[in-house]
Amino acid sequence: MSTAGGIIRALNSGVKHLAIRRFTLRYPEQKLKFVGDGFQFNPETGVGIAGLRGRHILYHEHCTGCQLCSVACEGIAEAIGMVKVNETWKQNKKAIMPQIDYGKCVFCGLCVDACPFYALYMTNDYELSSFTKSALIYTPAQLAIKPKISQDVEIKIDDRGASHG
Amino acid sequence: MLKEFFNQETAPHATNVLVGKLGDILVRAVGKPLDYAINWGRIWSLWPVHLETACCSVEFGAASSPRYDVERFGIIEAFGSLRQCDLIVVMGTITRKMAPRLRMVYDQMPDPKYVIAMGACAITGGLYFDSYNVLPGIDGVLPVDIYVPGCPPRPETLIQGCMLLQEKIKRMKGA
Amino acid sequence: MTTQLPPGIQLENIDDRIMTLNVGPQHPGSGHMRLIIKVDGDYIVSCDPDPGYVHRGEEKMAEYRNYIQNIPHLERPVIHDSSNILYPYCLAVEELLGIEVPERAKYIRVIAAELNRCIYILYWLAIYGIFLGHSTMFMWPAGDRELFIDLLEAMSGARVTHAYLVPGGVRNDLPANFEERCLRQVDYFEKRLKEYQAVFYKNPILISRTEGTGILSRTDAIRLGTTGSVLRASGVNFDIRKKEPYDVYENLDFEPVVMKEGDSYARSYVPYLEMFESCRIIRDAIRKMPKSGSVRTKLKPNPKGGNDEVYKRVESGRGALGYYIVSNNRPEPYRVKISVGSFRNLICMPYLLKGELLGNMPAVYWSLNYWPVEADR
Amino acid sequence: MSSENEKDGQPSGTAESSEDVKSLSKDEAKKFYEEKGIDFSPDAPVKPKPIPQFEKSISDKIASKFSSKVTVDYVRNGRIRVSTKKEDILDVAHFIRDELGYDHAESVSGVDYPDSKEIEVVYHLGSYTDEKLANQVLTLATRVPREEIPTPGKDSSRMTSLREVFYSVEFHERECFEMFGVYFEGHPDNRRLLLPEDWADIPPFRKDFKIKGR
Repeated sequence: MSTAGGIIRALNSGVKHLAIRRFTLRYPEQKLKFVGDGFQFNPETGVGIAGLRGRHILYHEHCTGCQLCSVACEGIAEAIGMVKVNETWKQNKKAIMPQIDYGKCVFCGLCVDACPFYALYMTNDYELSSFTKSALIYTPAQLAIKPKISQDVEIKIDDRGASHG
Repeated sequence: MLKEFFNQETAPHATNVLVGKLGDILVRAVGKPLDYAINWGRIWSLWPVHLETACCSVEFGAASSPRYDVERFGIIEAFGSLRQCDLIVVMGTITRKMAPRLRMVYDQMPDPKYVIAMGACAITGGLYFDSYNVLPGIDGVLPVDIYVPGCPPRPETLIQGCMLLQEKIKRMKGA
Repeated sequence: MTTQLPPGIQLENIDDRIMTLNVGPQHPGSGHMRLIIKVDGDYIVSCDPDPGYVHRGEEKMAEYRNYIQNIPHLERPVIHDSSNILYPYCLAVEELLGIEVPERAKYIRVIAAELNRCIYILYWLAIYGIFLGHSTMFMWPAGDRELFIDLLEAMSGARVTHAYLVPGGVRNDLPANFEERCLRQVDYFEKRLKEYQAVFYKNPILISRTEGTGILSRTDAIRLGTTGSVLRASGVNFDIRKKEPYDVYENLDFEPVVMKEGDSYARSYVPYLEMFESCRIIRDAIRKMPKSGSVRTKLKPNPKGGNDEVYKRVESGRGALGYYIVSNNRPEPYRVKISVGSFRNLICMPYLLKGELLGNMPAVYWSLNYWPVEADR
Repeated sequence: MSSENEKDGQPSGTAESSEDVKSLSKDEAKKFYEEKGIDFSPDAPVKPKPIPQFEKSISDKIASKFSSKVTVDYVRNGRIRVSTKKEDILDVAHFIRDELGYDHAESVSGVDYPDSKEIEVVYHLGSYTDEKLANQVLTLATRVPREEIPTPGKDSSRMTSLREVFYSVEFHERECFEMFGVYFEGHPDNRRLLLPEDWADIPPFRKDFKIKGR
C-alpha cells in the first residue's frame, strides 16, 4: 500500500508542474542576454572584463601585426594564422593581421589576454554553423564586422517558477 | 528539332533527347511535389543515434533539456536503436580506438543518413592536433553535412546547425 | 599456446552456458566506454571494463606546453566540472612558481568551484534518471542546471569550458550585481531541489531498483581506494575540503555528507545532499568575500618552475582529484599526472557487478559517479 | 664561479642580442640563450621552510627501520617522499601499510629519465582509516632500468607489483605498464587498458616517443 502511495505522491508532484511557467527558451525568436558586449581584456590592469566568449572582433586601426595572439594560440589550438592584408596602417608596417579558423578555435580567450593593443576582443556572436569547413575560416575583413545581434531575453524567477520573458 | 527526328542518322539521338525531356517534365510535375513531401517528412523527424564519442555529449544533453528542447524541431532525444536512426551527431573527439566503431555505427544506419560534426575536435581535431591518439577531424571517416564549431558548441549553435541541416534536406532529392 | 602470447593479447575460452555481452560504446546504458560482461542467464558472472575510447593523451601533450597554455587543455577531461579540475593544477603551479593569490580571488574560486560542482552533480543526476528510465528526472536536473550555468557564464564567459581559474587567481572580476543574482538563483534552486524528493528519491520504483544493489562495504571501499561520493556512501567520512582545506575552505561552514548503507541508493543520495552543502558554502562565501580588491597576480611571461615536484589535491564532483607535477627548470612541466576520481572508482566496477542482475547494471554503473572522458584523460 | 660568469654575461648578452633575437626563429633563439648561459629563472634565494614535526616523526620511523635501504627525499607540510630500490619496495610497502597506517594508493605515475636510463615509478599513498594521516600523502618512489629499445613485458624494466599490499593499485599499474612499459611481476592482469588494440608503437609516455610536429 505504501508503494502505491509513493507512486501517487510522485505523480502528484509532477502534475503540480502543469501550473508552472514554461522554462523553454524559444531559440530562434528569443535569444539570451549576456553580460556586456563580450569578453574583453584590459592590459593595464592585467584583468579581463566579464562577457561572453563568442566570435572575435578585430579592430584594424589598433592591430600592429605583432603576432602575440598567434603565439598565444600556438600550443592551444593553432587556430590563428597571420595573413597579409591590402591595407596600409601606420602602426602595421608588415600589413599582417590574424585570421581565425573557427573549426579549430576553442574560445578560451587567451588570445584576447595576449593582445596588448586593445585590438582583439570577443563578441556575443555564437551562431557560426556552416555547410563547409572553409566557411569557418574568418579573414581579417570578416573579423572586423561587428555582429548584428538582438539578445534581450533574461531568466526570470518568480513564485510560479523560472521562465524566459 | 523535327528535321533531326526524321533523319535516319540522328533519329536515335533525338529520341533520347525527347525521352529525356519528357522525363524532366514528368519529374517536375510529379517528382518535385513528391520530393517535397518526402523531405518535409524527413525534416521534422530526425532521429539522432545515441553514440557519445566525447565530452560534447554534455552540450548535446543540454540541447534536449527543457531550456533548449530540440524536440521543437523534430529532433528526438538520442535513441538507442541504430536501425531507426537517420542522423548521427559526432559529439567531439574521435580517437583511434573509437573511429572503427563510429564507422560501424554509421554503416548500420539505413539510408538516407546525415552527419553533423559537433565541436572543434570533430571538425579538425581542435585542441588535439598533435595528440598521438586522436584523428584530425572526422572527414576521413564519415561524409559530413554540417559543421558546428565551438568547444563545445552552445546548444543554440547546435540548433542553428540542425536548422541548416533541415534547409539542406529540403533541397535534396527525395527518393 | 597461451604462454607464448605477448602480454596484452589472450585467447578466450568459449563456454556454452556463459554468454558474452558487449555493453557500449554504442549503448543507451553506457557512456563512452565498453563493459565486457559475461552473463549466466540473468546474472553477471564477470565484468571487464574496457575504457580508452576517449584517451587523448592529455598528460603527454601537457609536457609540450607551458604553464599557461596548459589551462584550456587540462580542463577538457571534465568539461562540466572544469573549475574543479583546474583547481589543483592552479594550486600546484602556484606552489611551484611561488605565487601568492589575492584574498578576493580565493573566494571567487571557491564560488566557481561550488557552482561547478552543482552543475556536475545535476548533469550526473539527469543521466542517472534517464538510465533508470525516469525521464522526468532527466528534465528537471537538466533544466535546473541552466540556472548555475547562467551564473558561471556571467562570471567567466563560457557555458561549460570556463578556463576561469588561472595560476595566480581568476581571469576576470565578478560582473556587477553578481552576488545578488547568485543568491536569488541559489534560493530558488534549493526550493526546486526539495521537490526532487517526492518524484525521485522517495519514489518506490527507484528504491526497489537501487536499494540493496551493488553493496560496497566500508572495508572494501577503503581497500579498493575509492573516493568521493562512493567512499562517503560507504560510511567513510573523508572530504578533502575538510581534511586538507585549500584556499579558504577552512573559514567556510559546511558538513560532509556521509551515509552508511553503501548501496546504489546511498551512492545516488549522497551527491544530492552535497548540493545543499554547496549552496550553503556559496552563501557563506559571498557573505565573507572582500567586496573589492585585486583578483589576479600578474605572472611573468613564460614562467619557469624550479627543479621540484608537487602533489596537490582537491575534492571535485567525483572525489579526490590530484595533480602530480614534476618540473625541471623549464617553462614546460616535465611530467604531469592527473589522478582522477573516475579512474580510481573504475576498480569497483568488476567488483560490484559480479553476481548482480543484468537489469541492475545501469543503476550500479552510473551510481559510481564515473565519467569516462575523465578516466581516460 | 658560475654565478660570477652569469652576472658578467647577462647585461652584455641582452644588450647585444636585443636586435639579433627578433630575426631568429624560436629554436634558434632558444639555442642562442643557452649558449650565452643566460637563465631567466628567478634567482631570489629560497628561504628554507621549517620542517613540520608530525611529518618528521613519520619519516624518522621509516628511516630508522630501513636505515640504508631508503632515502627520505623531502619532508614538507603534508607531503613526505621516500625513495627505495626496487628490490626492497615490497618490504617498505608492507611496513608503510601495517605500521604507519596508510591504506590506499591515490595514483601510480611513471616518470621517464632517459639521461640516467631509468624510469621512476611513483606511488602516492594516503590513508582513510587514520584520522591523523588524513591530510598526509606519502610518496613512495622507486627506479627501474630503462631499455633503449623497449619490448614491454620482456625486457629488464620490471618490478614487483604492490597489488598484494595495496589492492587499489590494480588499474593504475596496468596504465603504467602500457604507458611506460614497466612490467609488474605478480600483477594478475598486465593487459592493455587505454590504448587502442592495434597500438604497435613504443609506450607513448616515454620521452623518446615524440608527438606530431614536436
